[in-house]
Amino acid sequence: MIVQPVLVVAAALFSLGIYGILVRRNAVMVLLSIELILNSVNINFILFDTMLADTLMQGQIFTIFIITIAAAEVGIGLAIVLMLFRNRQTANINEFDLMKW
Amino acid sequence: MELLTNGMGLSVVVFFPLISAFIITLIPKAQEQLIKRFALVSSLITFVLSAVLLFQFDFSSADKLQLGNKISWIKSINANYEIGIDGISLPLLVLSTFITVLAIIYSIEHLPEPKSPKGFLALILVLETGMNGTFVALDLILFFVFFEIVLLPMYFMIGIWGDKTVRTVSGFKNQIETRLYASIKFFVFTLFGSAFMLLGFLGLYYRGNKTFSIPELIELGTSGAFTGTFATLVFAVLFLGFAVKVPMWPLHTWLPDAHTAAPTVGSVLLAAILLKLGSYGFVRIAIPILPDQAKAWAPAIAILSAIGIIYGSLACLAQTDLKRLIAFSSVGHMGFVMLGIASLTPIGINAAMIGMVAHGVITGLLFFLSGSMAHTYHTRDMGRLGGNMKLLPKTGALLGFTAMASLGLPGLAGFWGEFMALLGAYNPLDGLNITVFRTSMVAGAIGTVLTAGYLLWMLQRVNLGEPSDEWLDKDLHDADVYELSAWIPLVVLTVLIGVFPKLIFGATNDAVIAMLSKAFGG
Amino acid sequence: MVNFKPTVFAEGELVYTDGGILAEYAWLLVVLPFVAALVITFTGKYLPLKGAEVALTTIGIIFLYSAALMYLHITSGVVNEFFINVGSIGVFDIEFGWVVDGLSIMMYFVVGTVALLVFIYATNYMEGEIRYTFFFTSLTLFAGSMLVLVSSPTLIQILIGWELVGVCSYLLIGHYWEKKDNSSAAMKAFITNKIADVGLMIGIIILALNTGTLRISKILYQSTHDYEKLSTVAFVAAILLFVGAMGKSAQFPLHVWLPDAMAGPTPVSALMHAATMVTAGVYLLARMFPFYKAMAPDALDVVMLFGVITLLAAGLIAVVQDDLKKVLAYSTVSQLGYMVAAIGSGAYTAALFHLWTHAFFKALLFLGAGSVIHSVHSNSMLEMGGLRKVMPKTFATFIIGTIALAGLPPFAGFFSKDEILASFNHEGETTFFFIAVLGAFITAFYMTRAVSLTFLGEYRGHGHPHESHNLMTTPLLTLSVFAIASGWVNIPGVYTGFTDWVTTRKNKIVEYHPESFDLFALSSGLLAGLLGIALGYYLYQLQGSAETGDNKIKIQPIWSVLENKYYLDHFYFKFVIDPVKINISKAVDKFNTNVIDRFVNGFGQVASLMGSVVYNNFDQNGIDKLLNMSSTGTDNFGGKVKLLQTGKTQQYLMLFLGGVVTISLLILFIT
Amino acid sequence: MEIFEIVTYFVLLLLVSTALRVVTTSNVIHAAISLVFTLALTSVLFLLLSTEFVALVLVLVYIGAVIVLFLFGIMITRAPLGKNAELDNDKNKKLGAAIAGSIFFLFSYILVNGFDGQVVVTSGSSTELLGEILLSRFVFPFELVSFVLLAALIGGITLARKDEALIDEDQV
Repeated sequence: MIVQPVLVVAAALFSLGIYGILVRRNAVMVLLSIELILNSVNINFILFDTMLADTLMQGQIFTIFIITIAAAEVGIGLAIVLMLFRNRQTANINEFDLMKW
Repeated sequence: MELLTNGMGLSVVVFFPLISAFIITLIPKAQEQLIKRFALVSSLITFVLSAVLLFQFDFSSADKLQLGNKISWIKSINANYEIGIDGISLPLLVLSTFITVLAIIYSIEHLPEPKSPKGFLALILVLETGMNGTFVALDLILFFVFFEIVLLPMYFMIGIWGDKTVRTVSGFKNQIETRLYASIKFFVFTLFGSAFMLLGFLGLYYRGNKTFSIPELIELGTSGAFTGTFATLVFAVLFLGFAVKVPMWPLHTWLPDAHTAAPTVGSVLLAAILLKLGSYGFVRIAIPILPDQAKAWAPAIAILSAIGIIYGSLACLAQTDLKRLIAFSSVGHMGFVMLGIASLTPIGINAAMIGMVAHGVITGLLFFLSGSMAHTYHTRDMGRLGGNMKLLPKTGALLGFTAMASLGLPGLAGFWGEFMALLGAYNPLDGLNITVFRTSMVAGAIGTVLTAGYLLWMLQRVNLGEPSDEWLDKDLHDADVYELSAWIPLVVLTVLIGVFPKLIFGATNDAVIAMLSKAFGG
Repeated sequence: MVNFKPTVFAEGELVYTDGGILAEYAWLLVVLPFVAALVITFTGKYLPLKGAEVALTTIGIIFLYSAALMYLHITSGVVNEFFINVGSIGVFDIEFGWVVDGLSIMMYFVVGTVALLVFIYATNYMEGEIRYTFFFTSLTLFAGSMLVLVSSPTLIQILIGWELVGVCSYLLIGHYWEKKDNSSAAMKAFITNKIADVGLMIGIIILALNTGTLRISKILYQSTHDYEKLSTVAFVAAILLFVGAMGKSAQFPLHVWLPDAMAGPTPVSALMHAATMVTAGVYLLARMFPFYKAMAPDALDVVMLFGVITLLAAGLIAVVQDDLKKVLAYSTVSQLGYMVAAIGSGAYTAALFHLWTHAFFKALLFLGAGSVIHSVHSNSMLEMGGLRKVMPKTFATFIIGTIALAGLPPFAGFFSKDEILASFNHEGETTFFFIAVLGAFITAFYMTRAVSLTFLGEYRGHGHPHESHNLMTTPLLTLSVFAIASGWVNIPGVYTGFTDWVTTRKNKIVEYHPESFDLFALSSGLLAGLLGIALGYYLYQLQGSAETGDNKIKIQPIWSVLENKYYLDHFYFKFVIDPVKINISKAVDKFNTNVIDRFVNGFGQVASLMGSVVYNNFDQNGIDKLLNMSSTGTDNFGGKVKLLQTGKTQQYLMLFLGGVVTISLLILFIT
Repeated sequence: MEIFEIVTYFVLLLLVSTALRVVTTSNVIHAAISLVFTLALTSVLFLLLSTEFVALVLVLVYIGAVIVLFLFGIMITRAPLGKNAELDNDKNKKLGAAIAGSIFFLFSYILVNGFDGQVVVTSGSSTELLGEILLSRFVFPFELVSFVLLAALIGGITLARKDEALIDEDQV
């Protein structure tokens, strides 16, 4: 199996994630896009792991860790969004501009 | 006990106050009682430790440096952490830790405005580190560091807790707050001197095999390594550095201002210990390292001392400010110390040593008393005071006692310094100009009369007579238990040293003789 | 069992004993008063007699101890000295200690006796006075300091006792310090003594450094064995020591403090003038007598000269005084002149003998005067008169004292004065002999005058005088016994025990002892005394009354000169004290602030001026402008850039990623 | 072209299109559902690469847990269900697209150039080995991660928990 198409797809997933982060207004949607980015990274890890036939299987192990961390991240992220929503009655990240000059 | 003798004990005596000061800064400001208790306990521990060292000290070989250690410190310039004490530094070290305890006891209830025990007590402890360090340092750089550490706390003490009255200063158009003028003058004056001193140290370093170690430099100096113009210049700058601190006439003018402006405890420490750093420097560094130069300069030092004695006493007669009077009296008393040093004889330098301790105890007490009185009366103007014996009998009685001690009453500590200094000056080291020294001795003897004159006049104006009407309806508080517990030990010490001078001579005599025989041979 | 029996020693021609345990514990004499003073200070106020009992007990013990020593000495001659090393300085040993020999035992006894009686007297005299307890503290210290002085085996301890006595006198003279006059008198006493002490101090320094020791006995040994190093400085040292003695023993012209010292309570005056303080100078000269005799005979002439001047000058002033105590004070100065002159003439025993008798009768006179003053409440004799009727005991004892002072036999003063005159005669000092005789005449005259003005005639005062309490009259009576009998211990040809007492010393005393009465001296002295009394009685009783007597002898301008005490005080104040206190000290202070300080401040000013030049021209307009410009630029730029700070995370991210992408693309395709 | 490869390309194509839908759809629920598909397809891809354990984990963790979380999040934040024109920030769209496109271009360019002609040879199941390695060599990070999860758990609860008082107010 040729690796290039898979890599391109992973890059596409990454770019789409970036696009989502930049464009989406809803904070939940932004988190969703971050999952896309993580996923693209996972694909790359698995691909390279298989390709290099690493005896330590570090690619797979990293992927497992990433998935775990991603789960944690989502938990916390959503909780934060929830708090924000509760305080501001909106999940629109454009309205969270407390750091304005 | 091993720990005490290998330098650890000395190091703890030096640095324990610093650590305590640091810990004090960590205690919240609101917990004043804790801060005070902590400061007191840590100063007491330091004192007890120094007393333990006193017992560890081998008096039978007081001429040797003991309880010390040498650890490499700054390798690149061969500066070592070299410490140790001998009979010359031991009394001063113990005096320093002792006076600090008393200063802190006094501060517990009598903090100057603005009251801030945290800063004040921490500064006292930092000051103690500087003072103790100077007395144990045997490395020029270490000595210099400690010598300079002392400046900072004192600067802040005067500048923050000092006298806030506004006064005119000759030569300046604008009126200045006394404390600001005094603190800056003190700082700049001493820094001016010590900057030159550092130059001298560096000169010795480069000429003397690149070492800063005082014992090694003494070996070099006595074997004739420093000669000619170089040595003259080095002695001159060392003289400048130490003479400012002593202070010798005419470099004394920072002293009255600093003393007058400083808070009570500040002036006590200033008089009791800080002035001794200068004269100690002469005995520890300038004379043993550069004996020939010391001999060449001795007549000049003697003359300046004699001038200082007479001049200080006369200036005292003109003062109307109580604290300023006592400050000027320091000029006179330190003149005796320097006269003793200038004679370069065992008698003279022993006299200087006991004179230093005695001056520390007595003038310290005088400043305690005058500060407390200034606090009670809110004035230091002797024209307004009077009848103190009636208003504050305890303080007055102590003031009378201390004034007597200060004027050199035999049987009290002050006598030995004065009398022995004159004794030393009569027969200075062989080869010194006898006429100069005998003239200085007569001047010093006349100075004792003037000293008696101004102190008794001060007593008459402050202590005796009927109190003026302005005090009658005022509620004046006599010395409380904190003040008394800070003062009584000094009174006891004054009597003890006066009756039994061996307390000091026992330590200093051998060391002084050894130092001089090394420097001048035989 | 304690062994009191002393061991007998023989050293050269002298045979003496070491005094045994009594001598060994003689330090108690010195230490006890100081302990007592401490006890009184801290517990006195709570005791029933306000501390007086402690003082009395102490001084009682001292009296008994000294009496015991005296007895031992009379029976078996004690000479011993003890040393305690209190520190070594260079090669010098600083030693304290106590000496037990004839001279010191005599002094112990005098101090002990007079002090005991004065203390008893003072308990009543000072009753109800301010600072009663403190008075007894100082009085005890005073006695103690004198004992320190007379017990001293080393010069340094002499100096210590010397100045301690001075301080105690300061405390006692200034007892009523609420009045400025009194504190000034105290100061005057202290400072005058301090001036003299400079002499003593330098003298001691010279002696110590040239002999290498501070022990008196060693110095005296060296001086009698022609120690060469000493001979060159002996004269100077001797004169300097004498200057010290002049201060304490109130010799002309340093006597000015003594009459002013009358500002203190009368018991103080009695103690000071009889046993302590003023005798110190004589004691010092006596102690150092072998040195003077052997090494500095020239100095002895100077001593004699000053002594004679003093005895005459002070006696003359005494004539014109109206203050009873001042008459006695000048009389003391005059009598001290006798003692000093006697030492100067080489009559060691005579001087000490006069010291001995004088101590008793002068204490008697002072205490009598105190009794009078206590009842009349005035010092001025012009407000007294006729007191013989109301105060018979005081009168009787005062008369005894007067006769003793005037030198009529068989009273004490007769024998001692006669011995002094005899030694003048023996030494061939004819002029001085006659001056001394004249002095005796004057003494008798002014004492008669004083008695007349005080006790005879009619009462001129306002109060109601009364006889004093028994506590005051008992010491008077006791002292009158001494005033009569103390002279009998040294009657030439009959019993000369006193000579043996005081010459029993470690160092041999070489002097002239009259073996029998010198009839010429005796008759001229007696005649002078009688004439003086007769003239006084004639002027103040027969010719006129006590009131008018003075007018007969008011011969101007001598009277004014005497009344102004030879203008000596004026001279001191105008030319010494005021210039130093006011002009010179002010000048020094001005110099300090206007020259030195200005110089220092000038440094500061120059520095600040240079600073301002550098600051204004270089710093502010140069570097700072640049800096300021950069800061304004930054400010403007930031004002614009801050607009980017929208707080919107997406925008930030966008910018960030845009940057990253741009840079990456650039790296990728341009490099 | 073998069937295996055809399947792979097909999966990849689907993967991109579902991902595209995740970020472009204007319906929140659709986006979430699309993500489910994206992940599922990723899992398939992993299976194709014979890393079945990771594939399984992905399904279990992501689809089973994370997506559910997301759906909860969407509902609690009251995102408007159904089509919502305001879901996207139109101002950012062009720039975002440009940046995303550039990144895609950048990555693809580098990766395609860097891995030209490389192939993957799958070598069958490796789960047993993976388990051994994970619990021996990587046991410490493994434990560490469990702590991270615990922390996240506690953090999430703390953050999301309502104050008692607030609950009462809401109910009123």
